[in-house]
Amino acid sequence: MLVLYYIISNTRYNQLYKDVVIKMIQMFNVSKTYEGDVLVKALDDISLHIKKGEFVFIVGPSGAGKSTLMRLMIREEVPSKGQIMVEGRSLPRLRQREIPHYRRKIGTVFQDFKLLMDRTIFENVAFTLEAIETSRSEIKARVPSVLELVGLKDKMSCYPHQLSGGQQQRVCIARAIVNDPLLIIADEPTGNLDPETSREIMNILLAINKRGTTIVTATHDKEMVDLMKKRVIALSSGRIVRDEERGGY
Amino acid sequence: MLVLYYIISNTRYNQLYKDVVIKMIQMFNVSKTYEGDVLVKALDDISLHIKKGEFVFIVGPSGAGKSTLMRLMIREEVPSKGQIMVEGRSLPRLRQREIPHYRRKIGTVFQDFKLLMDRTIFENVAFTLEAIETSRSEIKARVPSVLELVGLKDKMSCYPHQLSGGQQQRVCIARAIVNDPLLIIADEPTGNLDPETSREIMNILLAINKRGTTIVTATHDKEMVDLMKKRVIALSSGRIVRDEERGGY
Amino acid sequence: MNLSSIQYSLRDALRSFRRNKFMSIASMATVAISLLILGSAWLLVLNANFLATKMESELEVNVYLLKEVTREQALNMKPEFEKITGVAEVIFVSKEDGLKLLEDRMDGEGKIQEAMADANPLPDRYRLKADNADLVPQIAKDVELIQGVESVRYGQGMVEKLLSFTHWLRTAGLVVIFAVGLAAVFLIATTIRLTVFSRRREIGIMKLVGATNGYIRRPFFLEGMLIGLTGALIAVGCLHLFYSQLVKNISLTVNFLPVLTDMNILLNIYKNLLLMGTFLGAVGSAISLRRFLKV
Amino acid sequence: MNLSSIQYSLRDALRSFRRNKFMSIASMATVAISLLILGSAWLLVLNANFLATKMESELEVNVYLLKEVTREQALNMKPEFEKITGVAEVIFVSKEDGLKLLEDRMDGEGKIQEAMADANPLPDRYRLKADNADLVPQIAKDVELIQGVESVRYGQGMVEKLLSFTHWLRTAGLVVIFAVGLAAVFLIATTIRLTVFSRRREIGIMKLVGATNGYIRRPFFLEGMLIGLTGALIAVGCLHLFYSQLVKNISLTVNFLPVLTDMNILLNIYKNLLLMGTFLGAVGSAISLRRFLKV
Ligand SMILES: Nc1ncnc2c1ncn2[C@@H]1O[C@H](COP(=O)(O)OP(=O)(O)OP(=O)(O)O)[C@@H](O)[C@H]1O
Ligand SMILES: Nc1ncnc2c1ncn2[C@@H]1O[C@H](COP(=O)(O)OP(=O)(O)OP(=O)(O)O)[C@@H](O)[C@H]1O
Ligand SMILES: [Mg+2]
Ligand SMILES: [Mg+2]
Repeated sequence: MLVLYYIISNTRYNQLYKDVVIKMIQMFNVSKTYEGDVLVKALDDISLHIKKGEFVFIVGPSGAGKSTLMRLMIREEVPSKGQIMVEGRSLPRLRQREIPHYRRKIGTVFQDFKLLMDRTIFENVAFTLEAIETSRSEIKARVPSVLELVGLKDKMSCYPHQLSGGQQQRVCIARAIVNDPLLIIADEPTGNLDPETSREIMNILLAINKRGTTIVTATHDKEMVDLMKKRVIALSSGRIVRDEERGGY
Repeated sequence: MLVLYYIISNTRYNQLYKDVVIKMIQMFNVSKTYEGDVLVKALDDISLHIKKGEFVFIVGPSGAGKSTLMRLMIREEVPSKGQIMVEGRSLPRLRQREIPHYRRKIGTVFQDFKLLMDRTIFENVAFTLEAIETSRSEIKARVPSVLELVGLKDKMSCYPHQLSGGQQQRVCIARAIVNDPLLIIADEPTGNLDPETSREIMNILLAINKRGTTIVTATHDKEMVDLMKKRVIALSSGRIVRDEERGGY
Repeated sequence: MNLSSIQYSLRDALRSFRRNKFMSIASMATVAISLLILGSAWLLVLNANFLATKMESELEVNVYLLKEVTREQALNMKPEFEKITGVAEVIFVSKEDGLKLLEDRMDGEGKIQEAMADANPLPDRYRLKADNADLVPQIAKDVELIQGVESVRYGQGMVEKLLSFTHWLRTAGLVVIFAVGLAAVFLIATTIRLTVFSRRREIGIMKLVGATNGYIRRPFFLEGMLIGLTGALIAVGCLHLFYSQLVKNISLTVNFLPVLTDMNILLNIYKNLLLMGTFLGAVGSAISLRRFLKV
Repeated sequence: MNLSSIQYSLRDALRSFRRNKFMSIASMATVAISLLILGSAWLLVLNANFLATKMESELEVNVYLLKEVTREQALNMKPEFEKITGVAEVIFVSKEDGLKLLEDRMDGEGKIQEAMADANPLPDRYRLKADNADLVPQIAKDVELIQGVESVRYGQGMVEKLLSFTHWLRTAGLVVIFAVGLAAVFLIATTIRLTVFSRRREIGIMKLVGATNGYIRRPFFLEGMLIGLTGALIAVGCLHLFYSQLVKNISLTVNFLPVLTDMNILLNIYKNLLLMGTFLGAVGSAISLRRFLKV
């Protein structure tokens, strides 16, 4: 946990503590339709508000629209209808060149990991830091400590294809938290992990959340959701069917 | 379930019923070391026997060697040491040209799905059937029925990237069961599925197993394992730490 | 391999062509351009050869007879020249004709014919044409032995130069065709390998779900063939267009320049280009696959 | 963009080159071969031009003087010819020299000099060389107006043919260079695009984790540059080797054939090839990236 302290002890967070009630994510009547041979209405008239510092689970059956919701939040997609704001800024209106800067403030765990296959684990995690021009020495300090946190310090010089599924997922988690984001979007971060490791990962997210970072997690892990007693938003066929503070799966 | 009947009602299975005690998979002191910058001992002196018609869960923490074990069974890898036999034939001794024919008798669900990205769902599932020269009409009958079984009949003409994570996983399951294999190797087949869908998939596997197919599944789903009361082999750091008939996670 | 499996392969090949459109078109264009370059080089070399042959065909041996030989004797010598191996044509030029030709050749430098009408210093002569320019020096030697011949001229020096040039040109032409052909093969093979390489993941998956090498290879083979053939067709089409434009242009501006227009030779080049494209596409694909089939 | 970011880009470029070795080497080889073809075509065209110029430089105007002009008057006319625009050199050929030259030219057809020693039918003449072959017909016209000139010969007909041929050759050379250049650009650009295309997945991921377009583009740009430059260096190396071999070969077998050996011209070609390779590699990468950066 000392390591965590190192990563997260950032003045930004102390400040955030004070205005934790401020809105982080706001969605107003958002719909998302994928065009194609058949139109797929992945999200249908979603409105929700997530406050700064919240920890939110998104649950729902396969194909309910959880990943789509998250793709909207990192502006990988834009809504077909409706408005989505993060920290008061409209995402659909973000200009092309502002998008990378927006995404840097978010840590994302992708459902399919999205690791760079021709880079080692170290390089994968370091990539985000390099992109924001972190100094070499800081990268050399930070990356190993996050990798230790997710239990992969000894795999640092491996390539993704040399890792097990769960190890790849943990690399993805390490990459998401390494640059100290304001918001973490994690799409099934424990899908490939055993219950023990899952719990460790959740504890890490919890610790980060305690320091003020907003966390939105899609998950199928019933046990975990029931245990954590956090806000749960349930989707089904693209609609919100349940939104409970301190809910269960 | 009518559909299932259609898929599985095969005389081969009736025959198998009689000699169900015969060994399906035998591993003798198998070790697997991945060469590279650092040697990784993924499996260490594994001996196990799986009988025809058994349903086996492989459990263990992330990186324990579950996927490696399965890769040996489909002869994606050969053991560094030891012998592995399936239906009495030595896999390491299989000649290059026999391998495809061996693999056709196995249905595999890969942890990372391994779908063909430039083919539709229908074409992905049909691929295995086409490779064994199934007639067009039979393919046209079988593929939609398996896809219906996994709840994806309406996504038949989509490409993998147009599907959610769980949907892709179900395509992979459909592909594994479509050609009526003798042995199903499923590497975390429900990692991206919600509990409800997971249960459905497990029921399908169970039904296939009831008709005589041997099933080996790696999983992290504690609840499922506890519920099913099947044989459980627990791995840790490449060694078998537990092997129980009717065990729990 | 039965009918349905061939049908599957064909369908897969066409499907893959459509779905990997960028790759397919890129490699098709590479095939087209490489073969176009090869075809152009080929035509250039053939035309250079053609020109060389034309130049050689204008070589001849001039045989000057002794002054003592009477006109009748001179005319009777013709069969002797015709007997010499390699002689294709024998033309008699009387000294009167010779003087006229000389004056024409001198083109206004003076009225030689008039001035020397009575004292014609020229001898009678024969002009011999050879079957093959290389034989000219030998013919000259043979002619020297004939009685009544005073001297033999065939542009000594110049002819050797010309012959060594045409020989050099032919060798250089072969080298060029060979080198450009190699380059074209390499370019096409590399592109085909790149397109196969970029699909190695798919190939690995196919193997893992039980497809035989043959089954995987066949659509690639067919697709490669399709790409190669289409690329070659485009190349041949463009080449034919360009070349006929060129021929037309030459006939309008420098019509004295001999150009190859023999349709059979052209068709032969086109046929070879088509074969080459198809073969390289198909076999290139099949060979490139090999390293990815070992899963 | 600060120092560390440039360092990162350089390191990434080198790393990617190493780790995507097959792709990198394939595209490097394509660059090399394309530029080699272009370079060869270029040298061929330049040499053809050089030959044409050489042939043109041998053109001259023969000016025959009237019989009535005395030797002294004849010699005094020289400045008049030198005044004419385009005349580079003026040489006087007396009728005695003319007769000797004629006999030499006739090469054994008879002892003209002896036969016509007293009745030399030739006039005195001047040979004029032109600055530029194209001016020859004009010079001939100007000369005709000068008093004492009987007639002017410069190989009428032949010269026009030669000039139209050399003009045609120069145009055709430009067309060839342009076409082969275009083909080379296309081949290189396509290969670079293929290599970038095959890494589109990586590019998408980089965007999703917050890299700016510039940050992603820079290593690709540098890698493209590296590939282009290395490929071009190989091409130039081979080209220089081949060409010097060729020059040596020509000097041994057909040494009368004029070849371009001016090092400055060669260096200029090499420089252009290097620039082209580097530019195409770098800019090709950057442009090919564009469509994948829109995530
Ligand atoms: N790019 C796309 N094109 C077309 N349809 C899509 C695309 N992406 C997703 N879909 C469809 O949108 C719906 C919602 O997908 P989404 O990925 O959001 O589901 P999910 O809730 O994340 O499911 P899972 O739990 O299986 O990951 C699905 O029906 C899916 O098929
Ligand atoms: N190709 C490879 N090269 C080197 N090491 C490898 C390779 N594949 C797997 N490993 C290593 O072997 C060990 C076992 O991996 P394996 O994939 O079998 O784990 P697993 O039990 O399937 O884990 P998970 O539950 O995370 O999927 C891991 O430490 C992994 O890093
Ligand atoms: Mg999802
Ligand atoms: Mg695994």
